[in-house]
Amino acid sequence: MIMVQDGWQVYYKLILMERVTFLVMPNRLSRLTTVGHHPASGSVKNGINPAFLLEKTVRAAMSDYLLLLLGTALVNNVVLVKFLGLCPFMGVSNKLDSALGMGLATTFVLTLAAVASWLLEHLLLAPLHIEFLRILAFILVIAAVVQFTELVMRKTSPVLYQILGVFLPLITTNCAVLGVALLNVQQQHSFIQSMLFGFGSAAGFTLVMVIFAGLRERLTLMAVPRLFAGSPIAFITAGILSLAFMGFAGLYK
Amino acid sequence: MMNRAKLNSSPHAKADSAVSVIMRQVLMALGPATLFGICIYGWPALFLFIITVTAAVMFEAWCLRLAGKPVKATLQDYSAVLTGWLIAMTLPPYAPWWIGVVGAGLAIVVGKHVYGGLGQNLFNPAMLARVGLLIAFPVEMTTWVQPHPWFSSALPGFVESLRITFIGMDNIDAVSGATLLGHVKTELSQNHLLPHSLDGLFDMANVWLGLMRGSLGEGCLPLLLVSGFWLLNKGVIRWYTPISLLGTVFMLATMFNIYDPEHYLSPLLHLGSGALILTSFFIATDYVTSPQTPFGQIIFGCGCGVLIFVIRTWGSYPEGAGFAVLLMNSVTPLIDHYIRPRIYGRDHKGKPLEVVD
Amino acid sequence: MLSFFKKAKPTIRGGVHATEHKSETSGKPIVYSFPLPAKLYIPLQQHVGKPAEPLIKVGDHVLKGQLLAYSQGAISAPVHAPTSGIIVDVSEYPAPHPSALPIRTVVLASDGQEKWQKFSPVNDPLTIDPEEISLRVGAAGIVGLGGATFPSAVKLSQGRKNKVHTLLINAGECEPYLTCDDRLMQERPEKIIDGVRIMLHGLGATQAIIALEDNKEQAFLAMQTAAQPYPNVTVMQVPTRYPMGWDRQMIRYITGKEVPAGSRSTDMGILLHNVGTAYAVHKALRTGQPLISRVVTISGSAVKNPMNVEVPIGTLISEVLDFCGVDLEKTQRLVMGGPMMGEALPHPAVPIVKGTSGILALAENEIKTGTEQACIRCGSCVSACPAGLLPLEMMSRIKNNQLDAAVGFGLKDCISCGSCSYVCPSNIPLVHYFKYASGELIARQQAQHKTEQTKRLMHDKQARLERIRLQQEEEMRQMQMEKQQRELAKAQAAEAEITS
Amino acid sequence: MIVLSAIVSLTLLGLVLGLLLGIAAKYLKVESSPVIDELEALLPGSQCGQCGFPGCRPAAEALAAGEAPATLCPPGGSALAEQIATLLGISLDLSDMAEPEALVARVDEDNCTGCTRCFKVCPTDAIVGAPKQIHAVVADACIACQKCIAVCPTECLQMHPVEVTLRNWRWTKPPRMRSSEAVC
Repeated sequence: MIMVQDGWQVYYKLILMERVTFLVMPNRLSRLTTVGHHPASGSVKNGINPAFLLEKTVRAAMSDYLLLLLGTALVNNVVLVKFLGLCPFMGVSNKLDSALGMGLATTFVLTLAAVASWLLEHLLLAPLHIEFLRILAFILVIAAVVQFTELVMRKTSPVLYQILGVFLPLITTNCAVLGVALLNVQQQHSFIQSMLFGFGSAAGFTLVMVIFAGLRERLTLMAVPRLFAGSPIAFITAGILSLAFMGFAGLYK
Repeated sequence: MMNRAKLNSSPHAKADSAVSVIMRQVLMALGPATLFGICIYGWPALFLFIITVTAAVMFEAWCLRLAGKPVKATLQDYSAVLTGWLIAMTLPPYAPWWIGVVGAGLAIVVGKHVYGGLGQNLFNPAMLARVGLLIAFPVEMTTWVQPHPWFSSALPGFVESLRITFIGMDNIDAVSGATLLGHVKTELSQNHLLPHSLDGLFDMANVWLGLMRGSLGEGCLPLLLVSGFWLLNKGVIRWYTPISLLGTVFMLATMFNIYDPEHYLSPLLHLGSGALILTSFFIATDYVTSPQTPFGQIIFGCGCGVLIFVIRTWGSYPEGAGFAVLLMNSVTPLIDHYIRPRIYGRDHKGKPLEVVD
Repeated sequence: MLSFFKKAKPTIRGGVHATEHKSETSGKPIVYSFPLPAKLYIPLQQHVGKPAEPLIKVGDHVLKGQLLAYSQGAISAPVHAPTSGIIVDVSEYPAPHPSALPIRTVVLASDGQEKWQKFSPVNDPLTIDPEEISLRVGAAGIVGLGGATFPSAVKLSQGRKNKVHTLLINAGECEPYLTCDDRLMQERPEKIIDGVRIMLHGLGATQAIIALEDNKEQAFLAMQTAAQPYPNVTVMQVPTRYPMGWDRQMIRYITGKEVPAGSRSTDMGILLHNVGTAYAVHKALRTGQPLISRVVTISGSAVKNPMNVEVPIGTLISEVLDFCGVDLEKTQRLVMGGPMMGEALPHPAVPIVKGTSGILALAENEIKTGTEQACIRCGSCVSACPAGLLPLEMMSRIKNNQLDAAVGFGLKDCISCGSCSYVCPSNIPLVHYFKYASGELIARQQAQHKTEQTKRLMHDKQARLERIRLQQEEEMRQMQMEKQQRELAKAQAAEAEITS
Repeated sequence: MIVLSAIVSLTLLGLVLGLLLGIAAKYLKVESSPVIDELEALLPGSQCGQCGFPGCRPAAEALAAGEAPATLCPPGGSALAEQIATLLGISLDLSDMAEPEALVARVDEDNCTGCTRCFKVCPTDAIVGAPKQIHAVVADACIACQKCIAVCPTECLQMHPVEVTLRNWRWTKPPRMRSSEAVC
């Protein structure tokens, strides 16, 4: 009796683990499912320790995740390497505070949008075979998330809301957001990978926004020739920054 | 006689310090290592050096003229000479003449005068030029030749040197090779493990004396170190950046070398190669593009160190010091924004201290 | 006794080693033979606080030491006649100030008699009521003679109220050129020590520390000998590093503790006084003489015979310069005070006041006005700032009209000591920027205040108009009602007439 | 079938998201923009109308809506413009903003008829006097709105620059570095 109970518990654990693993890493699924785990087969005694397996999977996944996160944030930086999201990058980087606010708002939107679009893709679009509506559906979700962010920000930080102005609703059309959602599908990321990819991209976006805002704040104090003052020098600086980020090339993928 | 119309604020005294004096001191400190580099690489190095410095000065004069600033007076601050000099120090000594000119143009025009001239630039002009050249002309910028001691016959003659600098080398593959770091990178990518892949090619003494392939000025480390410490002693630079930079690279290299000596270079070779000493004492200490406060400078140095190590070890550019410096230049405003000295009578956050009796 | 201080680790932050130029005057005795000027111009405000209110009229004859104007308000100081003579005028004359704008001044034509007023000095100031000491110091018109010119009596009373335990006598004299305190200490150490002891008694403090920079060896020895008999008076040396004489720097060095921003040193139980003030206190309490003269350092390379000279308050600077011989052609800048924090004067026809520690006629090779160049962010100013500020960051923000940002970098903690400008290799007038910004901030504050006042006034006016309108309406209504009533009554009367 | 499922699913998606947003909007409702209040507090409040708006509140509303430049208020000067720019997070070009010269109204006592018109219009009661008596201006309360100048029948009221004294003297800004001067 006790044996049987243990066996069932192990079975459930494995089922649970399978789900988790699917969420975590679809390509590792096959390795696990090949292990026989019928309660009656007594596979637990045959040396297959679920805890060990789980730990190993998670550990491998973790280092993958860390690399994914860093790689997305720095090496394949969404702004300076992929050249996505340039509109807010140039538009809201005048002041450090607003750049940080924009970065955080975009982080929120991007991560949420990446997650929501993954769910949408795998729970709605793929089962119904209507992937051709992907862009439409994604934009719908992104717009809703942005609207929500806007409502929250208006309530919590009216000054930031005022400062960000039109750039806040424009997150909807920030190509980084849609780009990341689409890249997630294209690169067949798992749920967690999608989330991390979204978050990493957003972190990279925020990092670059903040760095660039710092540079531009200093530029306002410099005696830039009139010919280059304002946007021209900002573009030149962005170019040099992109040049510097090329130093990360080859670190990941 | 007193000028009654003009209001002069205190102080009515002044220390004997001037921008040009500081710049001249740095130039003097660079002298020995440059001479050494020219000696071991021969005439082409001298030509390239002269061309680069002259081009830098010409570009500076042209930009000053365009900006309507006094040309002669401003040139006398020696900043353009210094920039050109530093670019020349980081170039492959047998690079063609136009590399020097393009580099000087990049540094002086794009790196400096577009921003408004001396003191206004966000990025180190010399490093900007170097990184720009490296990306635009990878072949010319990675053609390294073997140095030969003191006027030996192995060095090209005067006419031959003119050909090298102004027309180009014919037998590039025959004389050129990789730098230490480039070599390590290639060998590792072919799964040749470290201690063996270095055998007979790079020994420690040669690395430290600068008798190995490299850029013009990264040469003799003892000379660079002595000059660096002379600058420290003169108070021209402060120790925070160079020491933290070198310390970080040394520590990271030691850790990884102990962990896996077959894949990670020894710390002493790390310190001795890739113009690390030159970078830490002469480039990362650039006033304009590095932080103001001691703690900020330590962060800057550590950041440079980490980035240099990461880019060297895992990235595609083994000579990645320029990228590291540019990247840290870009975060300098942030460091200056967040790291500030503690104000008298206040804590680090700017709140007044508690009264202690 | 010194255990409180011994624990602390002395620290110096920032500062500069300025070229001293002290040897020109430090070896020469103070000159007392300055001829009495024919006219003295005595400004009614020579101190921080409210100006003094004159007691005399034009034409009055006054005696030397007689009260000319009494202090009004809590923070103020009286002004006395530096010599005997006749009041010629009480009106506006140029002030010893960079603007040389007019200030209310008493003009005294001396009669050459030097006839003193009678005083009633106390027999033993060390036994009288401490309150009496404050009163007498106040009545003698003594202010901080280091240049701050804060009324000393107010400081003494506040110190007593705050139960100060230590009296710190600032004899740092860290400004280059100035040696008047140095000479005073060399020549009259006993009198200074006596003044210190009187102040100690007046404060009720337990100990006095006299701190002087270690470049004044002679003065140190003289003071130490004079202080020998009194265990509660210590003379100590501090390193020579400008601005050591900044009170807070000195407190940090001696105690290892910092005075919190927005607090006073008295909150920590320490009161600072200048060494010259101690001498003036001695004079006021022992002889009853008010503060009517002071020792001034006249130096600078345009001065032929640099010296320390005792002059009556109100003497025109031009006369003192004539006395020492000055080459006006060579004089590039005329400075009142030290070269680091003193003010440049547009012309020498202004009087010497209580806070004048020195008059410097500086030549071009001393002020070294170089052409201003762009900031190369070398950070010299950051290392030199004793207050831990970022002068270059503040400057670049002020330059670009971002005053609030400059305040964020600590503009309000700037003491205008001049160390940053002194070391700047690009000749940027950093202190000028900070002075401009501080003045602008005060102006803005006043404008803000005025805006609020305007709003209140407008509100009041509108309320008043509204009240008047209501009142008028009320009156109209009443008038109408009365009219109606009258008509009603009339109608009723008519009706009654008809009916009757 | 696919078309149907596409239509239905997207419609449902839209409806659900709309509903969620509607609920969120209800919970996160904002009454009025506090920015306008903050702006109004910054403005002088003298309702002088020199900005072209009928008063300070409408000016604040226009500022918040981005319809007016931060430099709109002449009495506030560059200091106010800077504060507004900081609050709104916009960059500021002060070069076209003339620093207002500090002015104060003064009564020419020879010509004053004591008509009382000026002190009726003075918004801050800065003019004192009684009918048929010479009026005087309290300099501290005068805000230089110049309303009194317009109504004075004898032109005895005039604006004068505020006198510079030791009390209000200030250091001027160091002149811009003109390196072109340095040609030797």
